[in-house]
Amino acid sequence: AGNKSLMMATTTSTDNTGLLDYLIPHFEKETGISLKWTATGTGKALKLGQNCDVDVLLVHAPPAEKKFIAKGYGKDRRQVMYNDFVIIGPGNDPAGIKGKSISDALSAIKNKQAIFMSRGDDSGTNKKEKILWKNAGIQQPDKEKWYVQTGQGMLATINIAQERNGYTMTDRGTYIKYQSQKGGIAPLKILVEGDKILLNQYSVLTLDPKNCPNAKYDLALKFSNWMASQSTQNLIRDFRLLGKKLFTPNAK
Amino acid sequence: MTKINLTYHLKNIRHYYGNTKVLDIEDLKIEKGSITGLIGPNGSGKTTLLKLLAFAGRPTAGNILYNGRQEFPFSPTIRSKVTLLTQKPYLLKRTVFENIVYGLKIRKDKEYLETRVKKALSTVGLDYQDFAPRKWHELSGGEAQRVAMAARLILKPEVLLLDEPIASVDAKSAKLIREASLKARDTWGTTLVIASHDLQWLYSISDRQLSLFKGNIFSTGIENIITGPFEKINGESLVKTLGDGQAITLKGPAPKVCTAVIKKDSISIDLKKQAGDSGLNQLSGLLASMLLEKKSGHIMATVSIHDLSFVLRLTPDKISRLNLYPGKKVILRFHSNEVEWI
Amino acid sequence: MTKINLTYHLKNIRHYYGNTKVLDIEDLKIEKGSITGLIGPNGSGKTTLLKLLAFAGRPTAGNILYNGRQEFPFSPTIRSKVTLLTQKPYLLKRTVFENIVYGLKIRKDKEYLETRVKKALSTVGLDYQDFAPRKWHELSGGEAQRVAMAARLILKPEVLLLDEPIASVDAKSAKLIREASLKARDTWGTTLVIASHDLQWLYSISDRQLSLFKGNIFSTGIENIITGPFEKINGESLVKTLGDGQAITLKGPAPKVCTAVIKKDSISIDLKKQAGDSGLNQLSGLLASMLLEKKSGHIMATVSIHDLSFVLRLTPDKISRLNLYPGKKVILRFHSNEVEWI
Amino acid sequence: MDFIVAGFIKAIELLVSGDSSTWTAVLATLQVSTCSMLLSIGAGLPCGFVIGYFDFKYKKHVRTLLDTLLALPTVFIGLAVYAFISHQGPLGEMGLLFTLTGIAIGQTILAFPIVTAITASTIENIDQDLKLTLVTLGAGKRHIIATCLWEVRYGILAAAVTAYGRVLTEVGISMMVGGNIKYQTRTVTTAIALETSKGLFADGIALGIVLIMIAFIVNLSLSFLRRQ
Amino acid sequence: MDFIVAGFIKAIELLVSGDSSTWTAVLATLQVSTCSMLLSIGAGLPCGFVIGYFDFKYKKHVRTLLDTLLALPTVFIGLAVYAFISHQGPLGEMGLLFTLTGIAIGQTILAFPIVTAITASTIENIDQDLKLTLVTLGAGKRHIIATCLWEVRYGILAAAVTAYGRVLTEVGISMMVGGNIKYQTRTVTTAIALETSKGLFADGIALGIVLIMIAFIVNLSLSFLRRQ
Ligand SMILES: Nc1ncnc2c1ncn2[C@@H]1O[C@H](COP(=O)(O)OP(=O)(O)OP(=O)(O)O)[C@@H](O)[C@H]1O
Ligand SMILES: Nc1ncnc2c1ncn2[C@@H]1O[C@H](COP(=O)(O)OP(=O)(O)OP(=O)(O)O)[C@@H](O)[C@H]1O
Ligand SMILES: [Mg+2]
Ligand SMILES: [Mg+2]
Repeated sequence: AGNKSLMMATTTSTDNTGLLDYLIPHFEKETGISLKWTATGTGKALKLGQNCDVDVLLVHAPPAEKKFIAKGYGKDRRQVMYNDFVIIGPGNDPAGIKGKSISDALSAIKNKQAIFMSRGDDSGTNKKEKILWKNAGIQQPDKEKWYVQTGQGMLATINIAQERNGYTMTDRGTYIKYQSQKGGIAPLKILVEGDKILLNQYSVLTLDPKNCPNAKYDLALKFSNWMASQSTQNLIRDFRLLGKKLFTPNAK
Repeated sequence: MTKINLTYHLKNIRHYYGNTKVLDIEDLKIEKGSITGLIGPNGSGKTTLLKLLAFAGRPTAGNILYNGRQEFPFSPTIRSKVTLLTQKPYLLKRTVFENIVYGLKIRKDKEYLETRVKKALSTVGLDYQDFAPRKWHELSGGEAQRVAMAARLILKPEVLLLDEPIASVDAKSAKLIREASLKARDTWGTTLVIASHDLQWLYSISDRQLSLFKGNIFSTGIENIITGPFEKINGESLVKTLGDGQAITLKGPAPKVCTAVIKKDSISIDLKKQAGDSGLNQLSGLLASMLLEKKSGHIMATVSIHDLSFVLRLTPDKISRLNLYPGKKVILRFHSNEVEWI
Repeated sequence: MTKINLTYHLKNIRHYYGNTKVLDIEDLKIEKGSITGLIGPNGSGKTTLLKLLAFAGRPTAGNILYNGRQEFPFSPTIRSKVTLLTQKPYLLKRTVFENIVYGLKIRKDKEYLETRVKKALSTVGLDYQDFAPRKWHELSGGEAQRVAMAARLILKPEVLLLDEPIASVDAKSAKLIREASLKARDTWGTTLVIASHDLQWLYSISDRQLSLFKGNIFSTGIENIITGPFEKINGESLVKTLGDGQAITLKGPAPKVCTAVIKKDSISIDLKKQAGDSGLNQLSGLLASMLLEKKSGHIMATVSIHDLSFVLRLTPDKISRLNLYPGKKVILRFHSNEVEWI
Repeated sequence: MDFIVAGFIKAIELLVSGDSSTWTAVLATLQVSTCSMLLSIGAGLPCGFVIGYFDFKYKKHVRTLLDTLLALPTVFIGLAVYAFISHQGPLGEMGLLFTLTGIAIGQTILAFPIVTAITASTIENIDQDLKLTLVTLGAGKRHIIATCLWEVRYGILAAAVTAYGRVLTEVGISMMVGGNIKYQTRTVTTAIALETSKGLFADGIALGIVLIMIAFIVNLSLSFLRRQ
Repeated sequence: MDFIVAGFIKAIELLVSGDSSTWTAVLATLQVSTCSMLLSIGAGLPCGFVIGYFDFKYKKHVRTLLDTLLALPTVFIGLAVYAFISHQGPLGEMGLLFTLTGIAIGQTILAFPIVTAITASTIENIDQDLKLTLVTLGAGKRHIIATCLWEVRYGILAAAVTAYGRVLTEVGISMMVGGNIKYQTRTVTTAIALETSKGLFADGIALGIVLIMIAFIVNLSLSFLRRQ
């Protein structure tokens, strides 16, 4: 094709943190392929892939991704990087979860009926949160008074948690942004972190040409390879948001 | 042969608003180049008839032939040849000039507009310099009426229908409108139908007068209408007693609608009562006005009898003989048989 | 003492639309319980004056005293006591009944509405059963006019201003409206000011007539107005030549506005020309109409001289003597000094 | 394409099955839109009347300003209201954030210029003769307002219906001020936005249809006010 | 509260500094809104005229339907348009997804009922005497449409301005159909949504002010059409 261009659907976190604005110019310079992206919820991103409206996906919801491939929509799932999730809450920590294991923390929140904000939007983050409840042996809350589902993006959910003095689970990147917006003295603090289960894996998916013959499979593969290349992985490692390291490259 | 000169031929026209019949005309012919005056009380159907003649709507039943052919609203013939000055003239939200040329522009006739507008305005007695640039709302009632008239005259229509063209117009302008109407007929052969409550004016312009009453048409011109209720006496006489004690006695079959028409030619005038048979009505009243009917040289006289008005036509001779003048006491005389019931 | 009986006293009223002066009244008094007729050609300022009298607007300059006090638009006195029948009557988008009671409802006067509406409608000759439930648009032009009149009469106002109340109304209704107006004055002491182009009707109802011409008022009633241009002859005579060759000669200072007023009382009528000084105008014309002025028993005669109309007041005596009737050739006579310039 | 068909079926399911999250959203939507419409009509009709009826010096400027306010983005209004009622804002004490009342305030701001502008332009079209007739029949200022508005009732209805459509479909204010909290401040529109972001397009369509049905029922019950 | 003030300052900065992402978004907004307004007026005026002018059997029903369409949620329209122009949709071949043209199509659907409904109710108010006058002056159907619309031009202007406000501020369609692609399909409103979701409220306010300024300039240049 004369104009080598690629359309990508991705999640808001990669866009909002500024990672793409940082990476993509490198990609375009090195390969001569121009890349446009639309940032949406993970669910909608996968849907756009399923409908062949984009050529490549960059998302973070491993179970949904696997299902996507199993259904024959996608191919070549390639893990490229991860960051992690943390539980944040008010400084005075009314449920006393600081330092606890993730399952104990959630139980404490439930027992104290402390306000907990869930995104409730089926995003990668929300899906992870549901797994955590399950792991803690707690039936998925829904209509409970203390369990508030915002149906909004991460930052909006954090802001609501702050207004309501509640807990929430967030990816670290968004928390850093939130912190910086509050001038470093954010009312909500990180209370639980570091558990292995809190890892947040990002992968590149190409679309199965059998489902989407018009999608630019070869260019998508090029992008996938490029993301996994050593130089790109170094770029990702060097990416800083407000002076803090955000993503850990882990391409194999 | 006969049809060729008919502009309109109405056959069995009935028109309803909802369930109310407002027009019922069996047969009406209007000749090319004639001027027809339409007379009738409020609500008698003048406006309705004019709208039908303008093909601005269809009659509920019946046919209207125009130049011998049945025509319909929006037909090109009608659109370019027939125009109606509505009773409540509506001016477009533009200048007077634009209002007057609107019809011409529709006809894609765009030559010498200024000259023609100047002429049209002067025909209705308005000054071009002063009025052409005015906005539609910067006019007095009569001025607006005359602008609307000018907008019709400039079209040189084949048929010009005027619905109370002088209702709010001053005497001088009424004269101008009469002259313009006559000129339209004489120079362009325009057929005119004009509704008006100003009988003197209407008589001075029209060749023939039609009286409308409750949707029925009387082609002999202005007539004297006596509305009920009547009292029935002896099975065949109907009597209306006036407030001053006088009574009118009429003969006829038991009427349901209770409205009597007495033609003006059946009425005679005198100064004193005479002996006569019991069927003769002799009513005393006051001569209220005398108007010249220019064409015939006759005089239309109005006589007030208590709260009724009678109209009759007199010769100058008769007037001289009886030394009549407005204010004089007179006797009207007509026979109880000389009546039509509607 | 004198002021107490004045409903209106207008002082130095000037009214402008933009830069055009349309009203210029130095001093005008209207007495309580009087009926004033307003005459004047289209655009002379009748509607403007009535609007000012109704306090529907303020004059550009000058004061209007109402019952001796200066009043302003929306003052409670005015709102409840003065009402105007507008030239283009507007009906609210409701039933006829609702239209008629609107003013009463505003005044929180809600008793016996049905009876009163029935009465008001019958005063203007409309049947309650038939008309009260009709929607505003289900009326003919004259019926709408009469409904609007009924809506004013039902208010029993202190001042009733009527702007061409019989413009599209039939003869019978015109009579009814006259009677209703007179009754309002007689029973409630209402002061009336009425503008109309129907001089006969206006003379039959009004105590006094005011002529308006280009915003100037002449309190002696209907006058004969001769508009320019005039030709100047010998430095002091002004001559208007008519289309039929006759000429009118007037004396006066070089007039800028070029409009002459000749009072009807300065004009005499005859059958033949007489010898007279050179200042005497003797014009031959046709007697066009004769109307009874009910109150005085005099007769208003209109004489057409080519395209001018002259009005003069005659006694029955004089008519008998000269054997006058409409259509007769007559001579009008007036002196060239008997003129006012405006 | 299929999801549109699926959406129609789902819409019926949602309503028939009495899905509680749908029904609470419907209720929330009705509550806030009714409240904001009442407020904006109450304020907008008199304002629109004054602007349309009277001739004053800066009328044209006021009209331009009003027309500009028709283009207030909902997110902008949402942010502005948020600034006032968030805990740090001047009205923070009132606890209006994340409540239906907060949304209603924002939507009133949204609807007010629409009601006012359309009312004003309808009133401007009023016949001069109507004004004169009312004044000369002795109408006071309140009567003039009431009667004029009643004379142009179809235009006013159009103003209200247009504003209602705007209020019913706005997302920005509900999202920002209400927070889209499930079972509490989630309205039908924020629910649509959520389902769509989840990629559940059929659910989005279904909720959209639910919203349109609300509008339909409201308009149907208003249609008796229409000219026959 | 501070972010509102900060937003005002930032708005000026953005415009003065010639920030390229702002300016491309402004340009995109102007392009799509102009295009959709032209289309919706072109289609809406005649439709509104026909509905308002003529008396036909199901007029009331059509009006109710039209009023209901005023409450079409933008996300719903966005989804529906997406269904057609997505690669798997019937018009997928035309490549309209993620283009300004796609947005314009959606916005036309949004604006059309507004223009039509307000035009219809304005035309309904037309004096019967105007109709009669036009017919009797010999106006054909096209003349009647043109003249009637011109007679009520202030009402039509109100219809257009209201629809314009709606189009200018909508997010749902631009987001769904346009995809908010930076430098390409990002409009001012989707940019506001983005900044707000990033928590950059001041930037959101700033862009909101930019949008209002666009509306102001457009309305100012329309105001010469207004009654003096
Ligand atoms: N709104 C306006 N703007 C400018 N001029 C006006 C306006 N209204 C009336 N005029 C002018 O003012 C003058 C007086 O008008 P007015 O309506 O008072 O006349 P009128 O005596 O009632 O006439 P008519 O017999 O035609 O009703 C006329 O010359 C008219 O052209
Ligand atoms: N839209 C309508 N709906 C119902 N009835 C109507 C309608 N228009 C007129 N009418 C009635 O039809 C009859 C005829 O009306 P039309 O307007 O033809 O009378 P007209 O002779 O012109 O009267 P006018 O001298 O008052 O103008 C009247 O009785 C009137 O009340
Ligand atoms: Mg009529
Ligand atoms: Mg007047």
